[in-house]
Amino acid sequence: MGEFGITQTVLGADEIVLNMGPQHPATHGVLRVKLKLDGEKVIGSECIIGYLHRGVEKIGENRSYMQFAPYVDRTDYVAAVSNGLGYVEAVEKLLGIEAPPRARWVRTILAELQRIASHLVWLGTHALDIGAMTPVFYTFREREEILKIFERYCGARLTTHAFRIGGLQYEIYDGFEEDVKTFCRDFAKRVGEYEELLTGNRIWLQRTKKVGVLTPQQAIDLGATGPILRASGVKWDIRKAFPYAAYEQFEFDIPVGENGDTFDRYLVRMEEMRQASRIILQAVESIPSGPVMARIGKMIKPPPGEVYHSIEAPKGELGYYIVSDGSTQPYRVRIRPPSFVNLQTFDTMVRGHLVADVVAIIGTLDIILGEVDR
Amino acid sequence: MIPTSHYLFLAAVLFTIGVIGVLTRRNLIIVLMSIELILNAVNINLIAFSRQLASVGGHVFAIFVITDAAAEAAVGLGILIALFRNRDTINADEIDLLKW
Amino acid sequence: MAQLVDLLHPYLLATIRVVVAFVILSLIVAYLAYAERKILAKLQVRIGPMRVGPHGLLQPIADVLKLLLKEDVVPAEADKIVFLLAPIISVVAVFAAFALVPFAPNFIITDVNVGILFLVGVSSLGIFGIILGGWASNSHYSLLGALRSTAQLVSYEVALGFAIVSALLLASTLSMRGIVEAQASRGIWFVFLQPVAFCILFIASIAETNRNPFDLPEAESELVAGFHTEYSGFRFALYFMAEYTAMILVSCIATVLFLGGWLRPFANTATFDFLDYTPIVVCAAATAWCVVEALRTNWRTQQFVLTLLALGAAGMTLLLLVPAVLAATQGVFWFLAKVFLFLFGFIWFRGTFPRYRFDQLMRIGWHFLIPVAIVNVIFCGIGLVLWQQHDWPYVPALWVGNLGTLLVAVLLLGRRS
Amino acid sequence: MTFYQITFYFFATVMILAALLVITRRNPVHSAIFLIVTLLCVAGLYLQLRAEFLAAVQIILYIGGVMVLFLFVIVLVNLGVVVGQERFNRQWWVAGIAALALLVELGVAFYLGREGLALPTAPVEALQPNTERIGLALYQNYMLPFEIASLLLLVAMIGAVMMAKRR
Repeated sequence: MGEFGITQTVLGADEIVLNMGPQHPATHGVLRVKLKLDGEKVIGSECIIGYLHRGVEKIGENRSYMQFAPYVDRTDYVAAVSNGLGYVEAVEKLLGIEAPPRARWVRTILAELQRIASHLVWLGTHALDIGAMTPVFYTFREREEILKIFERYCGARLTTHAFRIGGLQYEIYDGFEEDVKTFCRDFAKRVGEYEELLTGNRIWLQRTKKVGVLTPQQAIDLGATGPILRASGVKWDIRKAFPYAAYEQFEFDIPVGENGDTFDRYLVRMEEMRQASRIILQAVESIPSGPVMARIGKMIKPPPGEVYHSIEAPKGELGYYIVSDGSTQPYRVRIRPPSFVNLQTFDTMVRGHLVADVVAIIGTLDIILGEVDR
Repeated sequence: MIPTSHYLFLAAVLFTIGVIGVLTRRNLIIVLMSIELILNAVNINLIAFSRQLASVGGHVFAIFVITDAAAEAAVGLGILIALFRNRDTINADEIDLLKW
Repeated sequence: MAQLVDLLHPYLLATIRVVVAFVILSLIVAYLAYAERKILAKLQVRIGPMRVGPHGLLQPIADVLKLLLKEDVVPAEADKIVFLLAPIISVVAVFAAFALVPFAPNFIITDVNVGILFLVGVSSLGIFGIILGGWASNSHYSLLGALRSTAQLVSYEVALGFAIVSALLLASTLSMRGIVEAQASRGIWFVFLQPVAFCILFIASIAETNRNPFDLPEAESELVAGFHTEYSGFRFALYFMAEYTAMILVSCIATVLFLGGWLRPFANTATFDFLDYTPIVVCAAATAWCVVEALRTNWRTQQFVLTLLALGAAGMTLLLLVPAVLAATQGVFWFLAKVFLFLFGFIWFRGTFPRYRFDQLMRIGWHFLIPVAIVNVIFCGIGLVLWQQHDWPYVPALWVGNLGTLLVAVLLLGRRS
Repeated sequence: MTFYQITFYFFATVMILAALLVITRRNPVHSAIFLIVTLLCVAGLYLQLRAEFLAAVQIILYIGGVMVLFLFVIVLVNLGVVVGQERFNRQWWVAGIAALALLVELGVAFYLGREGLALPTAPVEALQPNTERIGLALYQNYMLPFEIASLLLLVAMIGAVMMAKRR
């Protein structure tokens, strides 16, 4: 544990500094957390990030608009479709074009499937952190179905690069609708199973209720978005506020929590999965016919200017700020990653809790270090 | 059959070792452990006499002694922790002030 | 020489029993790990170990070989002797306790008049293996894991002790054999007289063996692996063995105290005498399974192993058809069946529950289990007095006591939330 | 040599050696381990004296309880602080001589009183069944001391909690 280890004996000192990570099973990758402890109680924390920094934004300045698209898949690697969606829509906005309806419908379906997949990964690992080892196998089983749909659609499972600027590269495959419908039908039952395992479980309640509370004001002040903001009781969702893709066409509810604790965040995400499934079912019934690609030139050369476009990624507001100097390469790309901003709430949440709760709180934040560090 | 005197002498040796420990060691924890040795020496005596006299009283008193030992260990170690917290030492000869 | 034989003679039979029990136990421990992996896999829509032998049946042997051949690492600046000694203490303590377990009337290694006290005492010595191992590793994770473990074991031992006391009140003996015989003569297992005590014992034994949901000492997401973080190879295998053997041991204690030990279900009802043939059915079923599997697989070696197993099981079946053998194995069969039921419960829990936090665990132990256990002992005593001195019928008198305990438990729970 | 003699001398030797090691080891953890060995030997002697109940109590309470507490505190408190420190205090030789004088005195006393000790020993079965006899004695003849002992434990418990509590 070296210089950041427990600096003094367990009993003699009032304050000890405990270092968690970057090699730690519960920090979901390479997050390093320095905890200041009073006994077992956390009185302060510091997140040290950057272990997974790959300079994605800088790479963007040296690639053409088209070439950069696969790179954004690798920021939040468990929700690659959503990342791609945000990027291609930002570039489309910069170009002043819009994808054809069929493409927008398919984009919505895939993005919502990705939301479910991302939440499933979160649910499994969160439960595992709290010590329930079984849910992770169930959630990965369902995620596998989603990944199979992705694979059939575009040949890749994880870093999909599913969309192209101006629409879709591929027409949907035969039986796509059937696959998606079958998945949604099964999934409704499966969500019930997870809830049965966890929602009413006394131990789960004791471990999550009143842990990591975030008041609405704190959540807004810290810039939290996504399920974390909504669990604190703020009804804010980009899909409703600034609809993109085809979201204004479908009916869905935005679940909000009351207490802003870990349990509410759990409930909100569970409900979001159900709502996502609802959106998918509506969309898949009404995919319009027509082309999947808008007419854009071979060379993407947007006019000089800048654009900010954000979408509701599974983890919160995912924004792309792109500055164009009129060349074939962006002048500057800036990604507003939800995980990075949400991670700021960690210190507020964790103060006054025990070390064991730190694990639960890291889990409930649903951070992806690839996105935090970019 | 082992004569009672054997047990008594064994207990006396154990007792003496305990006394030496109490008197010579600096580390308070080991002093407390030496007290346990002394108490055990007493218990051996009690049980040995109990057997010789066919009386259950020795057993009962041995149980009381064990109770006492448990209480003594709890309080002693409690004091020790408080001491360590305040003075950062558990050495008997460094704790030589009546008040601080 | 003759003197030596005379001296050793009374111990000869005991020695044989010790050896037999040790070998069988080691086998059960190895296959318990296998069973855990298989059952967990079943619960988690996986298939578990499949590669070594048919259905992975030889996996435990491969695991043991692997652990034995691994490098035995001693951390730098560790207290070497204590580090090497600690796992041995753990294993010896828990195996020594088995000397007092009455597997069957014809298979008791030794019966002492303070049996259960000794059993609890000896098995609690295993705690030294944990605390010394954690300390000697010279690692903070190990140390914290060991401290947690120790605090947990000490806390739950109290509740466990009180739960045992209420069974002892009913049996009015400390001898393990006597406890089972008391249940035989009453014609009722103590679990039906003291269900609350049984539940407390079950919960406390889960905590005693560091199993989920009380597996904090090994909380992977917080403390890596607890006190045995620094152990590898053979010494890790010893800890592993001690842990699983402790699981079997607490199951044995619960079986003896509450589930009638070696007694068959409905032992005193002639209508259910057909249950005596269950061992034959089980062995025959095992044979059938092996044969079916052997026919299904195309793999030569697997077929060979399965055939061997089938032959073994068939041999067992034929052997059991001899009435004398059947009668002799009855006790052990039912005892092990109940123990396995318990072990299945342990594994099932592990697949189902999240983990408690340390303060919650302590609160459950001290604020709930111990008070309820104490109240239960008092009410059990009241029930016995009602029966002996006020001529109440036996079972209702004790049930009144249980209802009182439940009331207290509900009050305690209500106050907490 | 009968079996009894063998076990007695075995336990006695191990006990004395372990006790000596308790008071001479530098590291308290090692001392505690040897104290456990000593206590186990005492439990063995109890068994030999047909005091089964007491042997069980010795193991459960003394070894499983008190010694765990000791080790817990040792592990909690120091960790390598003691290494390199002076083991004995300054008057160790005075204390040693005084204690040895005590031992000699006890030896002489036993020697002089050897006739008293040579009383015929009661039969082994006199104290059987052990547990029941102790139980009856505790709850009949020694009821009051028993209650006082429980009060003592209560006081000790509260005292220990107060002492160790963080202010």
